[in-house]
Amino acid sequence: MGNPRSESNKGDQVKFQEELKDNIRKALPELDVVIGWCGSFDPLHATPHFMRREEDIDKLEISPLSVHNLATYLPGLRGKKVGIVVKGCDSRSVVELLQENLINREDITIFGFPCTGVVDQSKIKKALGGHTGNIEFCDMSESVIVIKSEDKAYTLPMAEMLADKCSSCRYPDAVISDYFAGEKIGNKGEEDADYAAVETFENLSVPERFGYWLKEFDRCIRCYACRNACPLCVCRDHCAAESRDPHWLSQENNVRDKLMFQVIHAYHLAGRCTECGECQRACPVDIPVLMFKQKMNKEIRDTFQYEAGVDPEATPPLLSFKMKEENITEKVW
Amino acid sequence: MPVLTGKELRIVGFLCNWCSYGGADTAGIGRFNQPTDLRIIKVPCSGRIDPLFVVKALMNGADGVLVSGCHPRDCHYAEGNFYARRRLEIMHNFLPIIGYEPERFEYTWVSASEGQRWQQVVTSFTEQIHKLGPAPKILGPEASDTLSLMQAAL
Amino acid sequence: MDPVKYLKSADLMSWLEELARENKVFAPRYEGDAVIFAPFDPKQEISIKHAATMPPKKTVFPQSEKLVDFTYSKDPENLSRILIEAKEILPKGTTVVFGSRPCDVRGFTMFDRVYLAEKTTDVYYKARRENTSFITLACEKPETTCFCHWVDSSPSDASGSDVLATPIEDGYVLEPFSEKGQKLLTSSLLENGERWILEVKDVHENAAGFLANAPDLSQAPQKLLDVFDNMEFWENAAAKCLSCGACTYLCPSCYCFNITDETTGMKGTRFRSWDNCMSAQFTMEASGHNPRPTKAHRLKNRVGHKFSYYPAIHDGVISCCGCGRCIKSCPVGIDIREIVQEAINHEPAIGKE
Amino acid sequence: MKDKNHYLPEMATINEVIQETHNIMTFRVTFNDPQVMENFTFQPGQVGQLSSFGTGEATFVINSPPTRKDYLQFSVMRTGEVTSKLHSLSEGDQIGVRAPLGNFFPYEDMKGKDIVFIGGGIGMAPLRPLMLYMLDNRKDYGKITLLYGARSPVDMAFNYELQSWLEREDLETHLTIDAKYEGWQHTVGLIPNVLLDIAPSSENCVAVTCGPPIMIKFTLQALEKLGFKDEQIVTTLEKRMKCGVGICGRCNIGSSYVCMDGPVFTAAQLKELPNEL
Repeated sequence: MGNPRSESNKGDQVKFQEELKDNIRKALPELDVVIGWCGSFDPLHATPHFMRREEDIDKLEISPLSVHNLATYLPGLRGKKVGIVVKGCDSRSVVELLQENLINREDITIFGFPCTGVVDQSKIKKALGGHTGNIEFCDMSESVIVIKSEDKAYTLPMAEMLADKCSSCRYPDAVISDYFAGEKIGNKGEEDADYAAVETFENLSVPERFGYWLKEFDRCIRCYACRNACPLCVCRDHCAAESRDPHWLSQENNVRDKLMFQVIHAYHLAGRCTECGECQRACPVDIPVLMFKQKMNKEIRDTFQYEAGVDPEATPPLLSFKMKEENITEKVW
Repeated sequence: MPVLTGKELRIVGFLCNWCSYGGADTAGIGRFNQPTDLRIIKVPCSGRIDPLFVVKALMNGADGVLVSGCHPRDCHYAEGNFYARRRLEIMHNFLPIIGYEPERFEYTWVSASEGQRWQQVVTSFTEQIHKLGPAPKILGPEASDTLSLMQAAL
Repeated sequence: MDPVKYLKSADLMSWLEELARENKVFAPRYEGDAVIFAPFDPKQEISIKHAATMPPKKTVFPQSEKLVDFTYSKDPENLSRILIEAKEILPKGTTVVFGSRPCDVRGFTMFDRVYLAEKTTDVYYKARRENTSFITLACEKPETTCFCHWVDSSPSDASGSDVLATPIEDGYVLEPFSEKGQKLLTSSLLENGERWILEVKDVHENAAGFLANAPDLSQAPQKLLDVFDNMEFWENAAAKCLSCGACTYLCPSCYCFNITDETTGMKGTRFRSWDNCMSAQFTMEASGHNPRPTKAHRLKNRVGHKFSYYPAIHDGVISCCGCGRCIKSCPVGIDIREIVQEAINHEPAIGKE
Repeated sequence: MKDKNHYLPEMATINEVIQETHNIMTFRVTFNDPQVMENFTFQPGQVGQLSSFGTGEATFVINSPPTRKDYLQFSVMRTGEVTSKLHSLSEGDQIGVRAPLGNFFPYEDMKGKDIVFIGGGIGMAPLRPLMLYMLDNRKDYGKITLLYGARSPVDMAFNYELQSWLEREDLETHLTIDAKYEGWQHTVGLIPNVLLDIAPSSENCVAVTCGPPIMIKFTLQALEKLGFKDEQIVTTLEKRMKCGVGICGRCNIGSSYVCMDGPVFTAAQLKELPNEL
């Protein structure tokens, strides 16, 4: 595991960020809005940043805090000329949206940059003893995050604070872009995706697995942040979760419907999910909801040798078939 | 008349209208002995089966789910079962992550004339489910309703 | 009021066990990486160092609750006729919540004005509210996202609470604030705490001292109405909103709900469940018309309700307790403080409304 | 004293079902408990929530006049889940009723004045109880005019009483449809235009109107042209509702709740509210 990173230092980060800003400055006059990131309520958080005027560009900040997948906003802005800053993983969502004709290529301007990974806030929280409510200072380099919280200074190894998807990332550079600021790191799509965590979980006994999900989903509040943060949950206001006819789910607060919804989400993403992890990141009660989607992707890979979000022209496997399926062995009775 | 001794389990069968439902009918007319755990729901085509039906059935108390359609190349709608095969195969393999044995769900093809094959499929699937025993059940709105009983059973 | 009591930290779990004998006790504990109010279990550690991820809203206003159970049956006199019996399901039992924070419980005082209104008293809410006691922990240090001092509260506000517990060295000073609270403080584990009163004052003042000056929100109700028709303002404010329900469901003062029927066979239940004004379905009419069709309209209503419409009909009280969970837990970092301040500072363009 | 459970519907029986149009049905219902029926009072313009248990509740105006003591009448247009379910019910079926809810038409303040009713489509239903109440107390009011319009004759509800309304000498009735229709003997034209043709005097007059949003918009403009002031125009609103008692939080317009402060508003009151219909 692990992504051999370019030994660029902070200076390079600043350099490509300036280049990126120049790119946006050039393109903005033709665009309604460019979406990037900027600082948020404390030094440890960033927030999506909608740039409409030139002066908005100054606030743009690219850092390991740029966690949000901004592709989520694209279908809602259809019809507008939109610029979007993408990490490698985010760009794969853009590819999916293009593939599904949910956005028009000519309306979208994509700004790429070499992504060295984003943090997992829960990991930082754990490293800080379960509390990130009083962050006074935060600075990051390639190798460490320095945080001051409640008069205590922490120096955390960046590699350990990165989101899981980043430590096994195979697409650090945008797979599709109109502008690319900085030096590409190099994508490695031909390497196998890492599903070790899924496999470990599958080795548990049936009651252990079933019980695990019941326990985890018990605290679900059905806010559907997982769904709304998902760039590929494109039904938006017409989701099966709230439909009365068909009546997939009840409104009762019960663990069955919460679990069922996650299966619905995973299945509706079969062959579409790019594992950007927004569902899990958005969950306000930290339920590990990404694993269902990883499992689905693993099955799609094993059965159809297909990976979503790489080729805008590809046909997703569940929208096609072969008379003879090489990797499906039917049961003999 | 249950072929299998012991308590009946709940098996839900989704059968396509054109082949498998006919096959089951043929088995019935031929008076082939079959276990009675299966409850059949007729659908227009195996391509009509949303694989989520399978999970919904299991979560609502089924111990096994069987889908049966026309043989490949024999679909009344030409290619419904080809799409179904891909979807159902994926769901079959997905089940373990939730905590269901994949063997609780099978899909197969039975034509309207294959009464004998239908008997074979039902009997063998029913045996398979009985071997697994009852599926994990969700017993109340809160996780603790189920977990406390699961722990007691372990 | 009865004298102030003192509880040694070492006796906390035993005290909660005592309380759990006659009440359902909820206390915050880790579930995964989140801190949730869960039924007290002496075998599991509680987590009270910081405010919980979720407020204890569900203890009085459950995520879903049964309003009415109904059954269908055939009329024995006339078999073609279906009879329906509908029965109200009222909550029973007493609950004690330990480890709530001042903001968490103050949220219920905003519920109270609505749910306990004289002519439209909500019997379900009333039953739970009356039978639930809150032992609230005063905050020692507010977080970055805390702004209780903006909304006429403080880290040691006891409004809505029955007992205020202030952590001091090796223990807690427990002050009763209601009759219910007094009744909770009868255990032999508790000693007289009068001698700690000055320390308590110090803790409270110290916590309040961390909070910077609060902006004046007295203009907020009118200013928010002034920008009501300025959709550009709201579209900018809502641009990054995902329309999820994290902010509303984690909010101690958000009280909107949905009512839905769920049936199996001849039986069914009418449920009340949390609802989310940020969702398009919230106001969607059967005809397809939606008075709040976009997320900008909906965010406007959410902010407007808390800082303008509610104060207008409830003696100027802002329906926000300043806990900051909507900021902290928002997947995209929307900051309600910014929106309110921007509305207050918004200068209407000349010649434009 | 025990508080009333506002969420628990009173059980009632459907006594009569009238198919008004292809998508509107009228239900006449009686509470199962005779005591409840006897003590039930309401004011014209108030609404009720009808329950089909298992499907849900929806809000409808009680459109029988308060002077009718033997039943409550609701007219239901089929649009969504609950209304579709209600349309499947027939005589003898049980439903739940939560009523009366909301405010009512200020009929006391209207005494001694001329009244113009302007109803479009199903919007006639809320006007009906007030008009029938006024006809029952005819001497208290001045000239009463009714302008009732629908898309076509087959979309016109209350067909069975239109003739008697036309024949009454103390009521001036105008019926109109949107487009020409074979056999139609009354006016053809959109309600706002017909209203301008009828041109009722705004002098000491109150206009009461209800109908689809687009009709209301132009009707208000027409009334303004005719010299009606906002205080002289009364309308009744519709919103998605759940609780009906001002708690659940979805029918608000700013700080007013349509279920409690409405559904009846004067145009003057509406102008005071934020623009969110």
